[in-house]
Amino acid sequence: MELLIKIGFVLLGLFIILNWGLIMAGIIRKIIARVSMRRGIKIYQPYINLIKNYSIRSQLSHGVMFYLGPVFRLSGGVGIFLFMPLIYGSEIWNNFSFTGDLILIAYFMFFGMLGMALGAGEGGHPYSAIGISRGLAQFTAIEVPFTLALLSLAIQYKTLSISEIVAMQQGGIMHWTLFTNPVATIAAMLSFLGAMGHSPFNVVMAPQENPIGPPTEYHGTFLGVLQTNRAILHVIEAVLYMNLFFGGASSWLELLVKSFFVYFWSVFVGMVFPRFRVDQSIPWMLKIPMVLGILSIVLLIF
Amino acid sequence: MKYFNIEYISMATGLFLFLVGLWGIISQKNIIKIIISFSVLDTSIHLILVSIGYIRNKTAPIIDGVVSKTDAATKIVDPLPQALVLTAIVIGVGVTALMLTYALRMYSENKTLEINKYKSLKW
Amino acid sequence: MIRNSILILLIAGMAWILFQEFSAYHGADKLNSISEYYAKNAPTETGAANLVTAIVVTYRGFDTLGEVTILFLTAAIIGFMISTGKKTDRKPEQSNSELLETASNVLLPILILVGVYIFINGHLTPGGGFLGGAVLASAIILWLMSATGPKISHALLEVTEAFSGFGFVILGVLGIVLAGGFLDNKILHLGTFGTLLSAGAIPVIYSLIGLKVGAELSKIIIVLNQTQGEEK
Amino acid sequence: MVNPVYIIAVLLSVSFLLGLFRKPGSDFARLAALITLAFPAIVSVSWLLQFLGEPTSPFIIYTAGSVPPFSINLKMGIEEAFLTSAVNILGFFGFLYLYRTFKESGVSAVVLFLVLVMGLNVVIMTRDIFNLFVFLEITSIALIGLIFLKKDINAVSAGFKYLIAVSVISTILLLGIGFIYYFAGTLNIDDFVSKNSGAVKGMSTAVFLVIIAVLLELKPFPANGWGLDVYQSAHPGISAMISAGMATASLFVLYKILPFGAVYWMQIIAAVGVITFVGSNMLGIAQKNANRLLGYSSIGQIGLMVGIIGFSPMLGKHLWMVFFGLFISHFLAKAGLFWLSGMIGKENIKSWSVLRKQPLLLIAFGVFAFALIGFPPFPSFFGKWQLVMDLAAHGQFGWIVAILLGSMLEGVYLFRWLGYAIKLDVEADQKLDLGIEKLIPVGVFALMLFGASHFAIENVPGGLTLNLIPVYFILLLFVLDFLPAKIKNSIAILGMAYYAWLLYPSLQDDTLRLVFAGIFLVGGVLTLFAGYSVKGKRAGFYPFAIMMYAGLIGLVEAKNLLQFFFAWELMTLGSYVLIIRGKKSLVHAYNYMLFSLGGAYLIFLGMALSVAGQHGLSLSLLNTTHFPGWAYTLLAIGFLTKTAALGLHIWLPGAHAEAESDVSPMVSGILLKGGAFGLIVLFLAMGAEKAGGHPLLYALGWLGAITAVGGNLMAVFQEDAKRLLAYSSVGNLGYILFAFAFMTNVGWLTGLTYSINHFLFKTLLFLAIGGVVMRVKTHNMYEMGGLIKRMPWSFIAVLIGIITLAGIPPLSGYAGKWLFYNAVITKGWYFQGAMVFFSGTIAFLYCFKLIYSIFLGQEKDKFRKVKEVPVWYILPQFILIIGIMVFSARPDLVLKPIGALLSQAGYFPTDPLTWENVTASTNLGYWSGYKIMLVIGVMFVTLLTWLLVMSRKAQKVKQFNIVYSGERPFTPETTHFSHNMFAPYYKALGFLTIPVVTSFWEGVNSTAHAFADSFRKIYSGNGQTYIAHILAYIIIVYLIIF
Repeated sequence: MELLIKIGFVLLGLFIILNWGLIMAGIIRKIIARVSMRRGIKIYQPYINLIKNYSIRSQLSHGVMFYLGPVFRLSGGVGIFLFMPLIYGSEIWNNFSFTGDLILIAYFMFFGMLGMALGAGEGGHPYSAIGISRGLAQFTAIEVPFTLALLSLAIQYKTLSISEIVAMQQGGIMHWTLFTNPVATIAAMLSFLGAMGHSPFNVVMAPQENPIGPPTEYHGTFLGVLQTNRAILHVIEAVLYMNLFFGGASSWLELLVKSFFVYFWSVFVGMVFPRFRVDQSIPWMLKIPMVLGILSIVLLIF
Repeated sequence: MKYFNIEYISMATGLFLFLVGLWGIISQKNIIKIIISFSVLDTSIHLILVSIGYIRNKTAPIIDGVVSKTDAATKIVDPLPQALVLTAIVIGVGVTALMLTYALRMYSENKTLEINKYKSLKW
Repeated sequence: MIRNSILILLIAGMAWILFQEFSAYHGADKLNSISEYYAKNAPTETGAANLVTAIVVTYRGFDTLGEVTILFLTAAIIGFMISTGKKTDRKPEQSNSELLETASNVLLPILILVGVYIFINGHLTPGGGFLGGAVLASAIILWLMSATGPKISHALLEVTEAFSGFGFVILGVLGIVLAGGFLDNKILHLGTFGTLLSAGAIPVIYSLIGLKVGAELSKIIIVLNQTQGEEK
Repeated sequence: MVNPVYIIAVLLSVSFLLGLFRKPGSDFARLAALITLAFPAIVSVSWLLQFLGEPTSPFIIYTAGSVPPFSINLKMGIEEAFLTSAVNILGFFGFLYLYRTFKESGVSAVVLFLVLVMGLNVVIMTRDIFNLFVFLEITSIALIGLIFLKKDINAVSAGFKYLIAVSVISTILLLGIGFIYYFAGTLNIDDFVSKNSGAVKGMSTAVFLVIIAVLLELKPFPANGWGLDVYQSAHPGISAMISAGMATASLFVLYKILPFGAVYWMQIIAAVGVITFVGSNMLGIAQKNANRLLGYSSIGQIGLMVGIIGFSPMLGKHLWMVFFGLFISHFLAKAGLFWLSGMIGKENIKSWSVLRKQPLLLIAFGVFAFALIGFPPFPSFFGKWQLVMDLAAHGQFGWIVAILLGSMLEGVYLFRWLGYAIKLDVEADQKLDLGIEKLIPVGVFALMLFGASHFAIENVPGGLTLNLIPVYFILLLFVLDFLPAKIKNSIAILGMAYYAWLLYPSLQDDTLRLVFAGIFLVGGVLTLFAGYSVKGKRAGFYPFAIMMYAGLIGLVEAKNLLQFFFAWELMTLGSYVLIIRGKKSLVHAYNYMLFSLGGAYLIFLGMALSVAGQHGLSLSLLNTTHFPGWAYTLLAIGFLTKTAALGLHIWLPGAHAEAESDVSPMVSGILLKGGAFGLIVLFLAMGAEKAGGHPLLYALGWLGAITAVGGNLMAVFQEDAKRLLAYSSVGNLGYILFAFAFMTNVGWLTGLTYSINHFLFKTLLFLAIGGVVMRVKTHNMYEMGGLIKRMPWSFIAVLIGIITLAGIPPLSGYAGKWLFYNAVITKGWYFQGAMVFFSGTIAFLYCFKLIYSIFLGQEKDKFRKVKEVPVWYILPQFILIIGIMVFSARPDLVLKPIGALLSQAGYFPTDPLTWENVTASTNLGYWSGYKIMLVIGVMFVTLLTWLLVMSRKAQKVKQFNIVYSGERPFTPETTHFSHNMFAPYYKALGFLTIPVVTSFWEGVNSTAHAFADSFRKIYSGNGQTYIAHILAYIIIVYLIIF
């Protein structure tokens, strides 16, 4: 019985996150447009897209894996959501985080990527493969500073459980990792830029492939699924960083606000900086952010 | 001056001949000369063995008018080395003959007796 | 030049080693224990007046067997190697001088006689099988050089060679069967000391050795002789 | 008992009488000689049997009815009985081998041969030093005569050189004998020893002359050019007599006269021997002429035995066991090899490939080669083992190193040679000379090696503790090799299953070993299943497959060092032959063997170090060793050659990639764990917790991390599917090494989880990819593509495999990752940890490349017809998948008991990992494989159904129905983005994959060869130079001694 209740709350949480993701996407697009002197889309445009895609009739499939790709992708997003504690101190809003800790989430991110990669792969479009190869290549580098930051946290808090990490940041803004362990935070936030796939790390979805890459192979319902996932994923990744570095959230409002600003950080940088090529972005990631990550650990050991 | 006793002289000669033989073997290029040097070497050994067996002013180890069964022990030189020399000589003869035969074969094959012309096998 | 100096160095080194021996060598003034034993007991044990013979044929008879074998081997190898050349029944290039012809006719029997005498008396007088054999062989040489008289029959040589050697071994084995061990000469009665028919099997063995040596040497000579004229 | 003197009498009288049958090619003479030669063999063997029966005092043969020292006497003790038996048997078969040759050569050669055998007998038996001289002369002369069996000028000139050299040597010997008589007044060896007056100056020089002469007869390096020339040019049948027979006699002579010298002579003789062993083998590696190479090898081996005689004070009562082991192997193997070369009749070792026309001969060659190197179960293995152990007990580590170096060099050329024989294609014009009279000796000697092995096992200390059941099973499979593959496969599977069933009770409560036993046996059975898809006989596959598995399981069972090393070598041998079966495997198998050999010798040395100064052989000696630093380092490096740590890894990719489809999983998924297990044994011996801060462990940790990154990075840039997997194995073994180096409870759990996972997914992947490769006949991934439609099952297998490999939840790979983090953080190796994590993300790249390039993307026209891989490949794959699933859902089943064992058995007392039912938790974090799986499963299904609902009628489209900016691609090749997929990544990080290691090892190799090639120029071929060598050698040794 209480399992059903639990599931009910989880679905509710998912629904909130999804909507917030869509709205936030709208807002961000609006901001971007305004910054570049355009009028931009309506805030609710993402909803329209979503509905339109789900209701498109014609759907083409290149095969089983192609069909399963989006499922994997969405499972990735939803999965991370499921393993993520949302609201500090509330039993009901920490989803299934009891099944695993930070490491689980860190590695479950691969799940969706893999599925997407395979699906797009069976699509048979060379540019899909190109995009994927770039994405993966870049990802390996992006993960390094993030991991170092995680280790640094683990040393700092002697735990890998997100809820406990959040718990330890309670009691005033000065307890946030942002201030207790700034170096690690910076390293992590730099890798966050990569994780969100905005400029300068968006060569994966770069325009010259974009119109003919996966999003066009996948259309209709498939695209809808992918958009759903993107909405969820962006928010939940922001939530992850919020939990780790910005004291988590003790209420939905706090969560929404914090996640917005965390997410906005990537957009902000993206607006300012031009795009990296893969062979530029990897060395960059392995320079400043990695050094910072190492530094954060060194500082903690000695 | 003991070194002028016969056994020293023969021993010294033997050893000297030994060196002569060796020198010949490693320095002479002609196979026949090498073989000759070898028989010099061989002979030197015989000489050495004999002088090893020699005992000052004693006679040949044969029981006859001079030496009687009873006082043989005091009158004769050591018979054993002589027996050895006998064997050694025969062996030397055999080996020398063998060398000559080989030389013969080698000559009939390559028409030369220069040892350093036979270097087809090496390394 | 360098080569020679190296060789000189080597010889010098050997000289140094040999000098150690020479410096340690100081003649001898009495028999050592073993030879003394021979001097005392050999005559009675073997019945041979010639101690060297006693040693060569009995005490160290095994060595003698070995050296006979070596001669035999040499002969065999030479035959083996030369026989691959063409078999020329030798024709004298030029007819020999009158002198040689007659001299050999006279000398041949005497030489043979001397040879046989030497090895039959090996146990009494200096000499023995090997000297006797050598003399026999020299007779053969003479025979070859002066192409008079009947040709040497290879068959005879080979039979002599084979059976003299065989006999030697058999006598040795008889030693085990009848007497104290391999090559023991007491298989025959020692007889009275100093007479011809004494010293047990020694005269017999020495005669066999003599024949064997003679046969082997002459064989070597004959074979080598065949190659004459090939090289020209 | 027949009086041994009859041997001489009979041989002599017959050879005298044979002089009567001069007519060339008279069959009677040959037949008579053959029968005659049987007689001495029978006599000496009967003596040997009697002595073995009940040890009686030796039988003395007096001559001339008088007693020594006055007359010559012979002795027939157990040593003489053994050696004369060897010589006479060799005589008989050697004659048989030459039977047809003697027909042309005529009776003289026959006589020479008889006399030769006779002489050897006397040389062995006589106790009189002058008599010794006489009969040494006889044997030499007889040999020189026999050299002329081959009438070409080379043989003749070689014979002449030999003759001169031997004559000079024997003159020196005679000189020595003369002075010995002068100073000691006797010629009888025993008499001399009893009243040894070595004090006198001249005396010692005289003794020196005798001993050096005998040593020179044994052709010490480098004064042995004359011997080499004869080995090369003589008729192989005669070379066999020289190498086996003559050496036997001379060695025993050395042994007899040894008591003459003072004790410190032993050192010199040992030095002479070992230097010869190393030097001769060193020069051998540059040699291409078969007979001359055999010459080098013979001289080396004889040198080793001289060394053993020199070591006799240290060997004590083991002397004869050690000598027997090495001697009999050399004796049988070298004779056999010379005979083989006679049947091949070509000079270059490359032309030995002709042996493939006659598989039995090839096997014989293999047997001889392995026996020479000293692989189990051959006697030389035990000989070397005991030798090294005893040397170690006396702290003679320098000698041990030298001996192992020599053996290594020997391996360099022997395995190159064996490889040529197995792999090179047969030259057209070539044929084998297969007379029955030639086949019999080779066969008999090969078989006798096995008999000798049995004898050696019984006599080596600890030999009886060896578990020989698997060995017999292997032999059985050799016998059954004529059966069709399917039957043999079933036999093998049943055998292994039965053995597992036998073994289980003994390991039940030792979970650590049980895991590895499971990997080896279960894995073995699974991989063997694939063998059912092979048609035909598959000759020679099963014995070696089983040999490998027997070795692996032997490692697990091993209770003492001998068992462990025995198993280790067995494993190496089997895997080598398995690997070399691959089409292009010649060079790779060679590299594998060289690295394994080097590793094995390092392990050997390490064991010797750890045993030194202790009693027994038990594994626990590693724990109490007096030289921990060295021993552990050597052992560790040794094991790392098998786990292919970076720097020692270059053999792996080729070996695993080019192996047959079902061999790759064996050698990659399973064999590598042998090395891992070795490390476990080592680390446990190092004393668990207290070794925590060990610098070696720290270094190994870093090495593991670097290996992980390097291996995975190199895998990313491969186009060859199997190479990619091979490099990934390098990386994964890096993880494992890293994890075990933690020396903490969690660390070891991590290591074990990695091991189990790597076994599961790498076997799975190699089976799947191997199957695909077998179907599409290419290794290049970019030539494949779109195969998912043709091989859906393989696709699923690979998908599961890579998910596990990448450590993505919910599959068991994640278990490893999670444990890994706990281990890293508790241990505090953060940076190494970060590196390993980095390598994990890199693994993700090649995982994608693998599955995408092969199964997804554009299907090629030429592969539209290929079928799914055979069911015998699919079946084990899915068993493995089930394994993965179970292990993912219930890791506690395995990890809980192991964790308990590690803590209770006192290895790692603190066990931070706690389980409540399926949830594992440390004070850092927690994870519940079962629940994760549940959540993800439910979610996945829900979303799938949702998508199915949303898009009910998705229509399948054609291959090229893709948006392509208004154009459509024309060929799949141009549309399949796969070749050089990660070019930008290479631009970024490629500099890390420059093959410095490879070039380093190539440098080592070429240097060694260059050195050998230049140094062997001292054998100028000039007879006089050789004499000069001899004199120089005498002088130098003299100066060293005095």
